[in-house]
Amino acid sequence: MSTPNGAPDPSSDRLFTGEEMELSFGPQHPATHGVLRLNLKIEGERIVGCYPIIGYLHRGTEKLFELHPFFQNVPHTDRMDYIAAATNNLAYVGAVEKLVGLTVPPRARYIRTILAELQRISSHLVWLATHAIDIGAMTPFFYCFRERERVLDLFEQYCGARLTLNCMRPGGLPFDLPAGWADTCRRFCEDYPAKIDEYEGLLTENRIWKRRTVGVGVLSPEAALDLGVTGPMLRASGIGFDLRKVRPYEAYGEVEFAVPTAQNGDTYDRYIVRMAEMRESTKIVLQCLDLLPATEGGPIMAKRPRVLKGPKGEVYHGIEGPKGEIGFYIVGDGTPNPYRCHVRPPSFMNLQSLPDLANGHLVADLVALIGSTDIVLGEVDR
Amino acid sequence: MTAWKRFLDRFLLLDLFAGLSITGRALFRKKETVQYPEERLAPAHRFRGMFRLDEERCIKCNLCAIDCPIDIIYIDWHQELNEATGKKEKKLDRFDIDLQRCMFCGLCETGCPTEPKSIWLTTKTYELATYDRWQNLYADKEQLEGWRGRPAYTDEEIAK
Amino acid sequence: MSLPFGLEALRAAAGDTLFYFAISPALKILGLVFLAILPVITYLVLAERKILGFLQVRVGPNRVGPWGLLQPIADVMKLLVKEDTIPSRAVRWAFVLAPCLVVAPALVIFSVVPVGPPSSTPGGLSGFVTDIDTGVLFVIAVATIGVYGLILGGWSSNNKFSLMGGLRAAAQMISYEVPQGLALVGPLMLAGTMSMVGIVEAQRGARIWYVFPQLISFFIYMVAGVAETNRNPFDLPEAESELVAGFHTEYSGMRFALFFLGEYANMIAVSAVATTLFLGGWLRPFPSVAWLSPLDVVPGAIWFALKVFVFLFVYIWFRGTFPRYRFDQLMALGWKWMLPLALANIFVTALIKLWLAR
Amino acid sequence: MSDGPSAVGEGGTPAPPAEKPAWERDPVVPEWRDADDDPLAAALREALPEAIRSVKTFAGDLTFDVERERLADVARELKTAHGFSLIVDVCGADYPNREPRFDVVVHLASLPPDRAYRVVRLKTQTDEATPVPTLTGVYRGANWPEREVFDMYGVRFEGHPDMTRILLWEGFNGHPLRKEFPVEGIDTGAAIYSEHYGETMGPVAGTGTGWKPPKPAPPVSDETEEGGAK
Repeated sequence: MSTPNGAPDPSSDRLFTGEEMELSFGPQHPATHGVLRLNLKIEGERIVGCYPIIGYLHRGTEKLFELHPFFQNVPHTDRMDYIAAATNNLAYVGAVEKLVGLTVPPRARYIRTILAELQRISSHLVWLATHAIDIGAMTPFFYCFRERERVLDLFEQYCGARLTLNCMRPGGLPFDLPAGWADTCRRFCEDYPAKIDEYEGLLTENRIWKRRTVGVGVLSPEAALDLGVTGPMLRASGIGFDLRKVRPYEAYGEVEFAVPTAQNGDTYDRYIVRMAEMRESTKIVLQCLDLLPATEGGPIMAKRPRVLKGPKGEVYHGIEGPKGEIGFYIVGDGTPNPYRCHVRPPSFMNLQSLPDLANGHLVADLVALIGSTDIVLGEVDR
Repeated sequence: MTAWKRFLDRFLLLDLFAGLSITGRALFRKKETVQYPEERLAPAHRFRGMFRLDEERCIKCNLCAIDCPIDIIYIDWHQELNEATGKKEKKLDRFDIDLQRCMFCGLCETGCPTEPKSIWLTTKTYELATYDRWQNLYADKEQLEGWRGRPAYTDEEIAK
Repeated sequence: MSLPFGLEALRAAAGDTLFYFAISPALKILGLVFLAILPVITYLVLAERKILGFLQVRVGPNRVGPWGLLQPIADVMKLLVKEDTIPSRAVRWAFVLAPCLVVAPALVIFSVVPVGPPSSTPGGLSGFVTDIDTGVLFVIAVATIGVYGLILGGWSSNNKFSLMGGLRAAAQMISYEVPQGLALVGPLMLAGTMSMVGIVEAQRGARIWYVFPQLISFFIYMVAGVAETNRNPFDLPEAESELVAGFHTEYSGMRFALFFLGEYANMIAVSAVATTLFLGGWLRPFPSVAWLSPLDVVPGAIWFALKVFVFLFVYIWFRGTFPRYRFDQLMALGWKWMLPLALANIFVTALIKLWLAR
Repeated sequence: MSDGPSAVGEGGTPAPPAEKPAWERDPVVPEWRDADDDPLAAALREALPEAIRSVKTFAGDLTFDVERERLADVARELKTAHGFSLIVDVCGADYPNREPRFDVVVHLASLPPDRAYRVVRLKTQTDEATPVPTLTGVYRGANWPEREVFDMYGVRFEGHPDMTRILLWEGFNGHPLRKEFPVEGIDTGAAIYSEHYGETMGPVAGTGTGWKPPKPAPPVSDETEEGGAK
C-alpha cells in the first residue's frame, strides 16, 4: 500500500503484468448507475488508465432554464438529480429568492428543511442499496428500498409526487402539510435508526465488506479540495465542510446536528460518513417537527409580486445536497426568465475524481468506487 | 485483551454470523410485497395523476397552457351567442394534452384561476398505460372530461 | 430375485454380465438424471428465488401456478424457444462445446454418489449407480473438467468481459481444487477407504458422522465448495456488477440454460459429496443411538436428500447475506488460509490416528 | 457568502414585533454596489494591482472583474494567500450584443476551520477567438467545468490538458448554450456519421415530436402567442 489512492503498489506483486487491454466499461453496464462510460486501460485486471466519457443523458437543462419563467423551472430541476429532487428544488428556489430578495416565512423554512433531510435519507438509501449490490451484497438493496418507500410515501402525501416532487416555489411552498403528516413523519423517524442498525449489521462489521472497502480509493484531503469534491466524499477525507453548518440556510441554524467526518478518505469511510449522516438527518427532522407546531397556521409563502422578475444582477446560492454542494448561478436581466442559469452539479465534480481513485486498483474495486462516489448521471449530464 | 479478541475474531466469524442472523430473521418476517393488480395501494389525496377537465367551470383563459413548462396544453376556443341568455360565451374547440411529454408537475392546476379548479390532477389515477400510443397518451377534450362517466379509480376500488 | 418393472425379464434376456455391467448402470444413471437431478435442479432454481425473496422480505415468484410452482417450467420453455445467438466472431466449435463441458461432468459425479444403502440381497437394487474403489478421486477428477467449459466459453465468446470471467473462473477453480481435495483427505484417513459407499459404512461403524472429528476439514470443504461452484460470496466469474455476466455474457437460450444447469448441478454435487463424506450419507441422524431406531423407517434416500437440502439452503442463505470477495482476496484466502489449514488438519488427523492405533 | 441585505433565511432572525415580518413586506430587490472597501478586494488590489478591473457586490456576492490574461494569477493568489482552497465552479455566459461576447465565471470558496466560509466570483470576458488561461494549474477540479464551458460556448482555455467536448460528442456542430443556437436543436446526424449520411440525412434532433426547421425561440411568457395557434 504505497500509492496515494490506496491501490497496491504495482511493483510489489507480480500477479498482473503484461499487455494493456482497452475495456469500454459502460454505457450499458450494470454497475455504472446509468449511462456512464469509462474507457479503461487494464493490465490483467489492474486499471492503468481510466477516462470517463459522459453526456449520454444530456438534455440541455440549462438551455431550458433560459426559456422559462422562474417558477416554471422548478420541475426541470427535479430531473437533474432525480433521486434527490427536493434538494435540487431547494437550491434553485434559494437562488431565485436571493436574486429577487424574498424572505421565506419560518413555517416554510421548517417544512423545507424536513423535506430536504428526508430527501437526503432517501438519496443515501438509494446509494447504499446500489453500492451494496455492486459489491455483491444483494439483500441491503431490498431493505433500503423498503424504507425508501416510506419516505416516498411521505413525499406523496405532501406534494402528490414521489420522485420528481416539484415541491417548492420561489418564496415559500405550494402547500401546507396535510393533516397527520407530521405524526407519520415522526413515526418514520423514530423507527428509522433501528433500520439503519439492520443495514449496518449486514455490512459495517462484515469482514468481506471491510476487505472490499477499507483502503480502496483513498482520496487525500488535499486532492479532494483540489478536485472540487464536496459532500460526504470530502467529509470522509477529513474535512468537516458542510454548508448546513458554515452558512446555515433555511432552518439549519436552529437545530442541533453533528457533521460526521472520517479520516482515511477510503471507500469504507465514505460509507461510514453517509450512514452517520442518515442518523443525523433523522435527528434534524425530529427537531424541525418539534419546532413546527409553534408556527401552526402561519404563512408558507412570502409576499411576492405576481410575476417574479429577476433584477439585473447575478447570484450564486449553494446548499448541501445529499451528494455534495449543489448550487445555482443565476443571472437576471429584468425579465421573468433567468438570462442564464447554471447548475453546480455535485455528481459532476465528484465524478471527476474517479480516475484518480481508480488508478492502480482492480476492476472489481472500480465498481465499489463508482458506488462510493454516489453519482447520478442525470445530474452529471444535465 | 483486544489482541486476543481480535485473534479469536479471525476464527469465530462472528460478523458473518451476525449478518446471517439478520437475513435469517427476515425469513420469517411479514413480507412487504404488494401484489399489484389484486391489491392496490391507495394514492395520497394530493397524488398527481391523470388530468381531468370540467368545461363548464373552465373560463378559457389559457393560463394552464401558459403555466405549462413544456407547452403541452393546446387550447382553441371561439365566441358563440348563447340563445337562452342572449350573451356571448366562449366555447372550447379543442383542449388537448400531449400526455407523452407530460411530467405531472401540477403547475397547470396551480395556475388555474377558477374555484374549484377546472383542470386538476388529483384524480388518483395512475394507470395510464395503453396498448396504442395514441389512445391515451394524447388526451383530447372528450377524454379529459370523461371523468364523469368513467372515473378510472373509484373510491370503492381504492378502499378495497 | 427382486427386480422391479420387468427388469427381471431384461436381465434374463441380456444375461447377467451385460445386465449388471452395462444395462443396469445406464438405466440407473438415466433415471437418476432425468427423474431426480434435472427436476431437482429446476425446482432448486425456484427454491432459490423463493428463499432469496423471503430473506429480502418479499415473496419471490408467485405468478405462474400456485406459489409459483410452474415457474421453472415456464422458464425452461422460455429458454428453449428463445433465439440461440452465436456472436459473429466467436469461435463456433468452442462456443458450442463449452456449455456441454460444464454440464456433463457435474452430472457424471452423481454416478458414484450413493443416495441409499447397497441392496441387502445380492443382485438387488442398490442406492447408487456404481461403487468404485477410487470414488473420491473420481469425484475430484471429474469436477476439475468443468472448468474447461468455463474457460472455453469465456474465451470463445470474443468478449472482453467473458474472457475476464473465464480467466477468473480458471484461476479460482484451480486454486480451490487444492484445499478442497486436501479437505477430503481427512475423512478418507478416518475411513481408510476411497469408496464412497465404504466411507458411509465406515461412519456407521465409527458411530459418528465425520463432521464432528473433522470439523475444520468440513469447514474448508464447504468454503472451497462455494468457491468451486462460483456462488456468492465467491461468484467472481459471473459477478454481474463487475463483468456483466462473466463467462456467459454472450450466451442465450438453451446454451445459457446449460451453463445455468451446470452451476446448479455442481451445487448439488458438492452438497451430495459433502453429505456422503461428512454427514453420513444415507444414515439417519445419530446412527449409534439405539432409541432413535424408529427413524429407520424413513428410507435412506430421504435422509440423504434432506441433508443435501440443508446444504443447498445454506448456499442460498450465503448468497442472500454476503458481499462478494475481490479476486486477489479470494486467491489469498485460498492459498494463505485454506491450504495451510487443510494441511495442518491432515497432519493432526494423521497424528491422532497414529496415536489411537498405537 | 457573507450576509447580504436579502440573503435567504439566514439563521431565521425574527423581525422586531413593531413592524411586519420580512416575508409580509415587499421584497427588497438587491442592487449592484461597489465593494472596493472590502478587505479582500483591497488585499487583492495590492497584490495584483493591474489584474482587477472592478470589484462589486450583489446580494452579498463579491464579484471581481478580472483581466483575462491574469485570471489564473488571481485564482492562485486567492488560493495561496487567502485560503480559497475549493473550486466551486467554472461556467460561461453569453451576451451576444456585447464585445467581447462571452463571460467566464469562476466561483471559489474558502473553507473553515482556517477561514470563514466565503464564496467569491471571478469574471472575465472573452470572445471565440481568444483563449482564457486555464485554472487547471491552480485547481485540478477546473478540468471538467472548463471543458463544459468550451463545449457549451466554444470558449477555449489555454494550457488545458484535454480541451475536448465533454457532454456533447466530438463532431457536434455548434455550441448549444449560445443565444443564437435553436432550442429545437439542429440536424446533427450528418456531422456524426458523415461517411454514412449526407448533409440532410441521418439521426435528427427532436425526431420524437416531429422535427421543425430552426427558428428563434418564441417568447414563452407572451400570452397572445399561447391561445390559438400552438
